[in-house]
Amino acid sequence: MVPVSYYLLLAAALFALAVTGIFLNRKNVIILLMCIELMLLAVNFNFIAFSRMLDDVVGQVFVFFILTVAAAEAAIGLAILVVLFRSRRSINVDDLDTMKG
Amino acid sequence: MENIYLTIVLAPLVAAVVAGFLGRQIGRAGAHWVTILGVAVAFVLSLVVAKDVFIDGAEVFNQAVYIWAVTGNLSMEIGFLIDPLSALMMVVVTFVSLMVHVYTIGYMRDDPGYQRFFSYISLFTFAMLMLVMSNNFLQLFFGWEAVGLVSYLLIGFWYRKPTAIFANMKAFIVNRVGDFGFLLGIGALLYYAGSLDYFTVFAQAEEIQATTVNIWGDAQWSALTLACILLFIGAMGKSAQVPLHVWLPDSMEGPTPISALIHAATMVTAGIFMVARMSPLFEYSTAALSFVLVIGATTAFFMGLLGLVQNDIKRVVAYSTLSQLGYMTVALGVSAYAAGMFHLMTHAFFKALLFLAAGSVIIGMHHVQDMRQMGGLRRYMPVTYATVVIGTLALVGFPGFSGYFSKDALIEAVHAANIPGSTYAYWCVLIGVFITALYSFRLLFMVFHGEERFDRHTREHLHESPRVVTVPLILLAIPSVAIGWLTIQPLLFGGAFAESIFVLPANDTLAVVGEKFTSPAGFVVHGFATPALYLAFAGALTAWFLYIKRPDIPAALQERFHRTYSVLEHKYYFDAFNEQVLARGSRFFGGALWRGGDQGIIDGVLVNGSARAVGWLSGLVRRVQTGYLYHYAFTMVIGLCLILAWLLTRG
Amino acid sequence: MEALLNALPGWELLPDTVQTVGVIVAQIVPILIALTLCVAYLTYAERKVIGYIQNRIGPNRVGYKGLLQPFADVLKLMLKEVVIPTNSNRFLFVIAPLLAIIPAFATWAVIPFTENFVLADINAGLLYVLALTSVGVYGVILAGWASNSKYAFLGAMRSAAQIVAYEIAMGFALVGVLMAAGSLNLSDIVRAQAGGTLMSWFWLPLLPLFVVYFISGIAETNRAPFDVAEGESEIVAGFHVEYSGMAFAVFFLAEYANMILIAALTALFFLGGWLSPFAGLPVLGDTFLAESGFFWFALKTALFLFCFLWFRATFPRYRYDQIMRLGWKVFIPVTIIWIFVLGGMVYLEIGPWAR
Amino acid sequence: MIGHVLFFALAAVLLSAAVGVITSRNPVYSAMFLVLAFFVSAGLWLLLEAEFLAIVLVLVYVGAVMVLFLFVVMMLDINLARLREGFSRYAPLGAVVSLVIVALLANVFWFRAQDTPLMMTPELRSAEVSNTRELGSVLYTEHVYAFELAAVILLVAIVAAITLTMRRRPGLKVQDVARQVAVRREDRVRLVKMDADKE
Repeated sequence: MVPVSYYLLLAAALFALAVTGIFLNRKNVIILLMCIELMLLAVNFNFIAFSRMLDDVVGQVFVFFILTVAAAEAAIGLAILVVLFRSRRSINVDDLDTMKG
Repeated sequence: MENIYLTIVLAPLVAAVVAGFLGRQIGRAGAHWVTILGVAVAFVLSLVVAKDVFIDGAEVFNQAVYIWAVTGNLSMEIGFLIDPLSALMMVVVTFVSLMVHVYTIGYMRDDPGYQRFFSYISLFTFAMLMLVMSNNFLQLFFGWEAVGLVSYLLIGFWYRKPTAIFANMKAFIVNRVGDFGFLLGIGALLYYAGSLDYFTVFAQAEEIQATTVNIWGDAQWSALTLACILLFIGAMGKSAQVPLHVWLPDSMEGPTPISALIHAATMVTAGIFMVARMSPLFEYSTAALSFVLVIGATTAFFMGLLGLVQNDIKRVVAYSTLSQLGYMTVALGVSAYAAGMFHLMTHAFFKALLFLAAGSVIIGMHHVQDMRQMGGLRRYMPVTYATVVIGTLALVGFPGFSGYFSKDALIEAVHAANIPGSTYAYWCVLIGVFITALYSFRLLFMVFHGEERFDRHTREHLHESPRVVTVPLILLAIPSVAIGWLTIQPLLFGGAFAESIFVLPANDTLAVVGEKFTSPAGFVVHGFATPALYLAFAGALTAWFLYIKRPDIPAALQERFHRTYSVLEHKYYFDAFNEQVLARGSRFFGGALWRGGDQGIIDGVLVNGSARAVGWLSGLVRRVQTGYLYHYAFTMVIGLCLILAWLLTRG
Repeated sequence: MEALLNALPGWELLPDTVQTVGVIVAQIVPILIALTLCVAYLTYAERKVIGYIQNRIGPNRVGYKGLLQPFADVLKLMLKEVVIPTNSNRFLFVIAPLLAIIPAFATWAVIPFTENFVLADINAGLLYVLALTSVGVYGVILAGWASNSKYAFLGAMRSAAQIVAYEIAMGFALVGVLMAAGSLNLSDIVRAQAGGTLMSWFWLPLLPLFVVYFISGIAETNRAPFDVAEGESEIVAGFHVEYSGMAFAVFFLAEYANMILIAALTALFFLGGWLSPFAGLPVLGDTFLAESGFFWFALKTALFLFCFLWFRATFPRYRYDQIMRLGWKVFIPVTIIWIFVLGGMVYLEIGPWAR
Repeated sequence: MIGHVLFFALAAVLLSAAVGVITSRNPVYSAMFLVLAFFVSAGLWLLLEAEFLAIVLVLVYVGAVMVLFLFVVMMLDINLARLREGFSRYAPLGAVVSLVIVALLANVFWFRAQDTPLMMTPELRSAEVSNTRELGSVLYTEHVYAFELAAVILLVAIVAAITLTMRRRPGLKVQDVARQVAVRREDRVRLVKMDADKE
């Protein structure tokens, strides 16, 4: 088996990649959502790794809740996206600037 | 038994809710039936409980039925303490309430707020029962405030009448002053005893007595004295003791049944009941007892004097109530709690009787309340007249009537007492007897005897009140006559109150009285050897002389002593003082705070100023808001990096 | 199987890891082969059964009573050209059939054929089944999208929506099963039904779930009468309209493997898997009829497979919106209600699990 | 040994899949890479002996969430070229930021962790231990309120998603099954009695 630290490093790299993804695909809302999913995945890695290290199942319970909330978030996010697309024919972030003060 | 207790409390509540919220649906008859049924259930069950407690000698029930909240070691509960004291109160409250319910059917017949009225009085019964059955301070306070609320609602029952609104505001505000003291007292006890439960607190009375507290300067106060005086300030508000009595006469703006139920028989006696309930605390504090004694004696004497100059029939009875409450308080002050409770009970019956009879007169006179426009009514309203006579005799203490026993025992107890202030109190209550007789018979003579001073139109419509009015009068007249004879022995000397009233042997004035007591009849005979009886006769004779024999004398006296009369007329200027000094002072203070504090600092500087500052600042920050989602995301991520870096390089 | 391998010369000389892998492979291969054969003969059975129902004979030319017909079909499909449309997404177009068949086969890893024979006896077997069946939808979606054809795409969307919808009902039905069995392990679920005759199986106390599960299974495999996704009259042949030859054969294989899977799972969850319905009947003594075993599992699976064919021959096709209505507005509420009822039954200990 | 090989293989696939997600030209590919990433993560979680969560990850994410993503991606007619604008302009900034994050976290998880429990290898547990049972026994006792809250959140999400995307097109002909079923003969056929005309 592998030390816990390896998993944490892997999660850190995954998180950093997701952040980079936000920088790269800053105009595409769908990919932004996917990057958020990736970040949550990285976070979940940490929880599970620590749960394993401390031999405490509560970390996994937390992952369970994160999965739940992330699923809800994805559903609503995509619903908003669809509504947005219907009204603007675009999912480009640049077009979503009517809040600008 | 727990279910019975719950039913006693909840039946009036349910009735109140039904009558209040479904009043329109169930109609007028429905409203009075449901509330009368609720209160009747409570009354019958109270009788069951009383039988259980007094005759079968059941164990004291002290139990929480519901735990409302627990914080730390403090448990806030709803619980019942059923002992002789509360059982007695329950019977009195539910009986008078039942009578008033029935009476109200007649009195309020044409009122548009019929259902609302029934809902209120039922709610009052619930609140009062919660108060007397409570086993902890929190519930006591709840009942205390709830009866105050209902009292407020009922004084202002005719809310289109400006005087009624003024009166209920006054009652509410004056009671707030008392309640503030009461709450502080509860807080003090909670602080020192760490519990809200009666018995837990009582058990620590001596320890609290030993604790001292520094309030002002170097004087060391016993914590118990402090707490007791604060509690008693609450009682002063609710039981209308000087100087917080000012609301009670004005509360007569409410419908008469309310004056009978709340402002004579039950709610105003809550303070007396409370002090009796707290007897294990008060007993350890002679200072507090003296305070109680002096306040009570002052109230008993000076408020009685005011009754002499009133012309409104209800106000005379109201001042009489004040005076009698003073008597009860005096009894508490000399540790004759049982006598106080005894007088409370007898007073509840005969004063409710007098009020309801006054109401009956008012119905007959078509809502004329001025006694100067009455006279000779006994021919038109024989039943009312008879009951008023009984009530008056009971009130002045005619030998054998209920008031005689309670008042005489009380005066004897004061006579036997020797705590500071007892001499003053003795003279007050003794002369008070004379004054009581004077104003009581003045009322009797002015209303029912002498020449008829009303117009023809009134006379044509003048007749005896309907059955629903007279039956409660008769039913109340019976205990007014007999209850003293029947219960004096067990209540005062037979130890019926058992453990629920605690008296230190050194203070036990009733025991001194009891040494001479053989039987009720013996007590009556003994009464002829005391000055009180003769003073009462003298009062009655004086009244007869002034208002029947020589009706011109009172006017002459008024002319002669116009200065004294003016003082009495203006109720010792209490109202004027409150109005001019307290009310105006607080208005000025409030105005200053409003202009300076509210408008100047809070509105001007804090609210508008901060808004302006924010406006100015956001003018700058606006440039940062691009509206592009990813800019915010970038900022967040970069900020995250910075925080991480700071956290990691810091240590 | 392990004994067979041990008999091989020089087997002990190999490293442990290789030996373990060898044993596993030696177990997987026969299952796969058997499954493929089953699929082949399921097609034959389908044609025969429907033939007889429609008063025909069905295939009867190749081999004795047409028994070699499946092999002829396979041969034909293998020899046909695989056409890849020009504007299609080549990579996804190719892997889509694989994505369809892999879950269909992989699920068999946790299916207990008998008391002792199961490839991977994992604790969360039921979850595994759910997870893999839900992955199957990717093959459909990607095939439709990668074809770059309107018919294919429409068919893919329809069938994907349908699969996802009915998966929820199936999932809820399985929640009922696991509540009843108190375990996620498939073998344990079957064992929880043991102990009596067929009345102790879950089909009776979970009757609504049983019905919902099986019908949802039919809908999820896109079989008649829920086969609008490939409705010939509307959208030609659905998501695999552009596929031909071996690529089409793989989709075909996946569909039939899924049918067998659903039938087998229904048998496991509701009809007691390998358990004999006559267990404990004194009349039968210890003949094979009273014994639990693979025989019973196969029989039950075959029963459900027959139902698949029977339904196809009997029912007219549902309209698409009615299918969705049935899934979302009937089955899901029914399962949820029955789960509540089941909760009450478990709490009050009514039912076979009370033992 | 075999654990190391598995870990590094899976980790490599996971990171490549993540790179695929963020660099793919076509969102469908991104989604597929994300699916791959989830699958591999599930494998890694199995290595961490979190079997339940691994399977749930596949069930929920691969089976449901990503299907939803694919649906949306495929159904929306997106102008891909415009969305790719400025892709390379921000790449250096993104690379720098992510490198900083990795460096900082590596500092903690690696260089400072050398002698801490972080470097310890957790022991394998026996096959008897059921991760699902373990999780369930905590979830339904200690965290039952949070669990129910999560359920409520999901319910709200369902309702919200449906309300957001639901649209009634005007003039759409909808069939009302209940009314169809409830129809009676009198609603459709009217018998009219007429006197025969005399010619």
